[in-house]
Amino acid sequence: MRLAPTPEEQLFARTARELLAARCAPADVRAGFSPDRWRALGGIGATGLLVPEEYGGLGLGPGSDGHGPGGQHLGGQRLDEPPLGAQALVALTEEAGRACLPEPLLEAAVAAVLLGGLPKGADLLRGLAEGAVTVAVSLPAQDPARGPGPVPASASASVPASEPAGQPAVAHAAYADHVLVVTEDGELREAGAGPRTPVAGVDPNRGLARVADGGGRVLAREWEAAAGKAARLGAIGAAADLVGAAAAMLERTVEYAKGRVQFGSPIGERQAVKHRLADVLLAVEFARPVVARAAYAYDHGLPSAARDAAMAKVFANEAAGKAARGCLQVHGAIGYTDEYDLSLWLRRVWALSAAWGDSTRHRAAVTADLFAQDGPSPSCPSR
Amino acid sequence: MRLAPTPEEQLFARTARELLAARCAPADVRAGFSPDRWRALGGIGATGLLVPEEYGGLGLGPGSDGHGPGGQHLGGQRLDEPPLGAQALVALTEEAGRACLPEPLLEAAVAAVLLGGLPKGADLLRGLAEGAVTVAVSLPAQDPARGPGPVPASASASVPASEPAGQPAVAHAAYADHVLVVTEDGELREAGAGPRTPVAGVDPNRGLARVADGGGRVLAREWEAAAGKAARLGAIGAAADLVGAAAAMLERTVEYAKGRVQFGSPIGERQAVKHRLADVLLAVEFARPVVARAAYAYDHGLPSAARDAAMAKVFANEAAGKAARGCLQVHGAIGYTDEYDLSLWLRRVWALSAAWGDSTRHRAAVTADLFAQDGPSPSCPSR
Amino acid sequence: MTDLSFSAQQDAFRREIRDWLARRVPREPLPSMDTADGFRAHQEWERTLYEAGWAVVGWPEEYGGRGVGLDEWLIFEEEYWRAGAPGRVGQNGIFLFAPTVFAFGTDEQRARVLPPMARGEEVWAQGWSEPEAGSDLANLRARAVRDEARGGWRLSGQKTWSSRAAHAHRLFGLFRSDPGSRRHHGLTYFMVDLAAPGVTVRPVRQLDGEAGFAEVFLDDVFVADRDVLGEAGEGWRIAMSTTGSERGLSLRSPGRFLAAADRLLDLCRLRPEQAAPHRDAVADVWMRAEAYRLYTYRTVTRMREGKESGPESSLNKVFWSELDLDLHDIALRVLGAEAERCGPWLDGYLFALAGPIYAGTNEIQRNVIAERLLGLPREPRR
Amino acid sequence: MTDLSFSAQQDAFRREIRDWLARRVPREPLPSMDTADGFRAHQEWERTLYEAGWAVVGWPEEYGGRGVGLDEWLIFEEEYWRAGAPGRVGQNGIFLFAPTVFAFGTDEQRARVLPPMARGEEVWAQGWSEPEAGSDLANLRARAVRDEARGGWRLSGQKTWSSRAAHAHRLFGLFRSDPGSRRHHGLTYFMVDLAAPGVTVRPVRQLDGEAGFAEVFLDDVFVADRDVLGEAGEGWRIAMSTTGSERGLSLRSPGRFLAAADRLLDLCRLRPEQAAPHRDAVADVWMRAEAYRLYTYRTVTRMREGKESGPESSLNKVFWSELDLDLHDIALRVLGAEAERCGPWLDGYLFALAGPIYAGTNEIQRNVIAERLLGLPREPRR
Repeated sequence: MRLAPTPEEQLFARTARELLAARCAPADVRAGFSPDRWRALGGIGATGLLVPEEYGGLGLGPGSDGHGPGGQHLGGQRLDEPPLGAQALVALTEEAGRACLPEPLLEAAVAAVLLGGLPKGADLLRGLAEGAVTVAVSLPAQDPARGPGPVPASASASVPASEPAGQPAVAHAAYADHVLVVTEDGELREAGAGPRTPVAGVDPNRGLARVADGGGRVLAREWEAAAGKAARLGAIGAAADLVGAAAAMLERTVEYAKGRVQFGSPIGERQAVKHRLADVLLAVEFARPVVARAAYAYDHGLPSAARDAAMAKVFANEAAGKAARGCLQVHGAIGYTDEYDLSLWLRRVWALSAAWGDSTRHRAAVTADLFAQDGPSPSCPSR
Repeated sequence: MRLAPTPEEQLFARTARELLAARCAPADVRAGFSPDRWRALGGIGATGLLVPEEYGGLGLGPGSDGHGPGGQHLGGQRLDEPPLGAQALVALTEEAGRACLPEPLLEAAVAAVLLGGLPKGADLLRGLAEGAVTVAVSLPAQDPARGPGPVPASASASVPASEPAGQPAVAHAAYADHVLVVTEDGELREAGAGPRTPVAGVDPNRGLARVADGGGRVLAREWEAAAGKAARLGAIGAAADLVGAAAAMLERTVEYAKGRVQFGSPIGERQAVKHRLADVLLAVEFARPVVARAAYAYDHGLPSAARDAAMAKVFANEAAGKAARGCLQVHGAIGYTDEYDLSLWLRRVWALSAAWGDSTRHRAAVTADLFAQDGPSPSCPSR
Repeated sequence: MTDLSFSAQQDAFRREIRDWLARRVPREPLPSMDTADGFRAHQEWERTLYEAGWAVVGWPEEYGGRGVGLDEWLIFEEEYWRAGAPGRVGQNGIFLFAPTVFAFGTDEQRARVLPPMARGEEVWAQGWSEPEAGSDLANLRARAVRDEARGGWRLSGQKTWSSRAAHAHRLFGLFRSDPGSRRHHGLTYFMVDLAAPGVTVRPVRQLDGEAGFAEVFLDDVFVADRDVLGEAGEGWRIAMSTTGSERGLSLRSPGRFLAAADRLLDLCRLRPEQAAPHRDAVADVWMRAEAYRLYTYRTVTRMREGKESGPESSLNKVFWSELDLDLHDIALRVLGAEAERCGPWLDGYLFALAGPIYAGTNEIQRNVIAERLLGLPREPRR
Repeated sequence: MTDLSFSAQQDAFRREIRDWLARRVPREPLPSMDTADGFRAHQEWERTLYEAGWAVVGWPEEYGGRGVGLDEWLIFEEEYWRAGAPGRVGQNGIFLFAPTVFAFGTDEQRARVLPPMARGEEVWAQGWSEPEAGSDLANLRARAVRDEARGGWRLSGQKTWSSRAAHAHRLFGLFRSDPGSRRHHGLTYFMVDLAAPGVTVRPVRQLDGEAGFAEVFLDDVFVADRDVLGEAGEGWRIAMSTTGSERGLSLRSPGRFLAAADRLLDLCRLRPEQAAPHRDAVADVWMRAEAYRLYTYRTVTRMREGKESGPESSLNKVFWSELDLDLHDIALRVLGAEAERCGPWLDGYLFALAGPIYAGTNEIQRNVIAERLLGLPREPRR
């Protein structure tokens, strides 16, 4: 039994962190999507983690042992024990959250799962691995912990009455080069050239847009199983992103609380501030192993993998929500201004905790599993 | 519009408070039921608030204007505007909670509602009004906000499997002179001479006991409506008791926090303690008008009366629960000892928040009303 | 006796405002009051209110009000927010500043300041906070230097988080008029024309995307003696009466939260399946809105019967600000995946986030509750 | 690589303890360990554990253990609590004191103290708190005066909240051996025989009705030099290693909470209608128990790889104590009206209420987290 990042995984994360430290400062985040940064991320292998090696990716997806001879490892470095796909992904998306990265790194990984070994997807996969193209992904509303199934009535109800049915807003679709859609009847399509209508959202870097129905080409049919896996990977990757964002907000807020003097001493001396930030740290530190376990369970196909993914998103949502509320409150009015950098993470957290399944949906999945007729899925390890 | 105690109501409460200050100190509370104190409460009219005047009570129940010529008012004082029944009751039970009174004052009022004008109940009512006898009350499990109805399956499930069915523990039945039972099919009975088996509970002064089935005499049939009203009055009276208990714990804890020195200064200087106790005060102060409104709605038969009663119990449970948790934590280990007086109120609160409908049941009643097909009951005043 | 009914006159008052609102509330929401266009549209709405006698119902008739009591004010507010009427662009002036003018202003000042405020012509911004004086309001540094020759004062310094200042006409606030003074001594309460020479207003965008507040830089701005409120050096005492209003009853009437709670029920009825897991939580916030109403009734009763509202207003402020946040938080939970999209509930949530911060953070308020209501000892100060 | 599986040997170890427990755990719960009868019954159970080699699995074999690692200890604890085995009357000694004896004791002390502890023959009580030294542990006043003639010390003073002391045999704790010293200087770590002349033990009943702790009065109690642990005057440093254990990993293994969470699920299955409104809340606490397990796996991994467990143990303590309380709170909500009746869930709730208080209140722990993990400045002290 071992639950901690290996030196290899730490190197992996550090490589990404150094790149983002150089190229993704708050001013860069405000500028939004950057093709240069995306290509740089491609250069270190981050955009092609799960892309098969024959298409230029790292080939860390399941079914690959990560040791293929042609394997180009992160940052060009050869790792003895590269983490498997989801575990590599969470190391990266935690850094993306920490840096508030605008680009759709998570979507690239999800797209690689969706496209799998489909020959029709080869060009897109090659482009992703290079960081030459971006992709947005629209999955049918589903319970990510249960795998795909019929769309619940609540999903269609989530489209405001004034909007065209069947056109939910898709993240990053406002600018992505490609949009992959899994339809409600299980077709994997690449959206056609129809209009994409931007939709205002709390985080401008999410690039929400509605994608016109119809047109485009069908890449595969009966693709429900892959869509379910993709949704789970999305939830896990988003969870790690949220944990990274929460940690970044906490760090900034601690610095602020040390320096901000009111009533003759730093506000960070006072218990109300201390205990609130201690609670944020608690939430972050206890979410992290939960996310790590979900990634491990995904990579190894454990029986509890679906529930573990749901649990990871619940814990990450909770930690990030607590961080957002607590860090804003400790900052006071300055945190409430758009020009202060904290707002970048606040927006990210508010958006991402609603996306890839909100807490309500994921908690319901855990509840359903725990109260199932035949008992909960066995945890790993045996209990 | 006016929502505040009148000078008369304040006098009413003060009379009770003075009696209890003299006769219900913590050492007296530990000694449990006292026939002398009960008779003294009878002497000021507290045990016969809702007992009709012809039986020696104050006759503050609905249908009486409280001004009957023979009316003996609280503490022998003539009040120009005596509060109506439930409003008088909450003024008293708040004091009972504050003093941690062992005797079944609330049950006396509930019994008066149950017995109404029944000739068969005359002797019992006379005895209650004098403070000569005590009564315990067992009502069928029901949703107090909805009035009586079929016993939900959950109520029978609340009897542990190892115990005789239909014999829930009845508060104060271990020592009460009389036990009134409304059966599941709506009969009002006085329990017979069968054995009463004491049941251990968190608060020894609750005198829990199981009451043997059968025997006794039938006082009335088809008594569901009265039982429903009685349950609502019980919930409202218990709510006020809990608010009083919460206020008493808060006062004691403030004194403790002022005097307890750790790290060179009183713990009450620190924000963790301050903010926690501030939250208790918030809960208490916002619960009080909610309880007052429920009593008013009961007395005036407002359409929202059932929901208002449920809401009062939810708020009082919440306030008392917060007070118990917060005051214990501020005290630390000494609060955790049985010999320290705080424990008296802790036990009362834990017991009483589960009795007369716990928060789950009352919240469900409010929820059911708010989400009813035909919309929520109108609040008072018109909104 | 407790009496939760209203009189026949009050019921008639309720019907009158309800009918008027039903006819006059704009069908489409006005643009944000923190944009130039929206500001003008909101000023026009204030004028409409004024002409019908609804702008300042509690003020004396001579200043444009109806001279009604607190009960009627509560009724007005319940109906106003229930009808979904526009936010009040004049709110800072009407609710925070006007009570001070009534209490401390001269007749001349009242006549000059209040009517254009009531008509929506002059919108006032507050000038309390400074970069080093947020929660610690007594740490003010912006200064006022006596100009005997011109019969007034010259103000310099920086004010921050001044709501509405981006488009407002005038500012009220405190300046340090005694250069040797510390903390809450030596402060004077001024009214400043934001168009005066030496004033620079820098709008600051908020989380909701609009310039809801601004920084105001003052560089040797002349203010005549007639724009001093009360005595020089008495500013703190005077201002405290205003922040009392801000934290207390007036700024946040129960009507706002009752209306939001009812809209939340509507949302749940519209989306029953999404709402199902949240019904108990919805009932909880709905009950809290009701509790706030009842608590306010108690406060109003006490005020009518001559009790001062003192530190109790801190209880109020903590309660409504956390209720408002939770109300909107639950609405966003009901919305689920849609919660990240701009819309009224998201806007309301972002707005509500400011509640626990402004007008004295909730941390400060809990200190006040603990020290002044419970009697716990003051925090050690360095 | 992360690897959440266990080795074949570890699986075999799990099967062995699971089978043993299935056969040996008493069918009826033992009487409370804080009664005289229950204390004896629990001592006998410790002896049974010892004889099968399960009393102190992590200790070296020469002291009665199996010398296994942390993974096996976690497995043992998971199985132990899942089987509903009795509470450990020797817990204070085994988990809080023994690590200190291993680290600071002499060979003679280890040989003398540890085996009877492992066999359940000698039960140890802790002697930390005093009336004026609760959260502020360094404010100790109980004193040790040198008795050169007899080669030892004479102890006087009062210890409070000493768990198990009502029936225990010996006490470990700190005394002020340098009369001029202050705070955490000049303290010495002693082992005291509770049957020695001059010792008075006054049992104190707890909320759960039993004398779970006691006050210990010492009046000129002689303790020989061989019962000093480590160097005189070094007591604070030595004790901190023990409180580290208390707050950290060892006292509260995930097994306890995993077992309680599973019992909560069982309760819900037994009473589905009562549980229905609480299913999401049940899932939340169940997930928190799982998270505590995973977090502990991370801690164990780090310790195995040579990282010290320092202030991180405060995160642990806050998390498990609040989890334990919430687990039992929700069970009582499921029980509804029945919650006021004595039973295992009420007992568990009352027990859990002590969690946020002892071993350093959660307020102190959050200060530690904020100051030592986040680096926020220390509180001002008078």
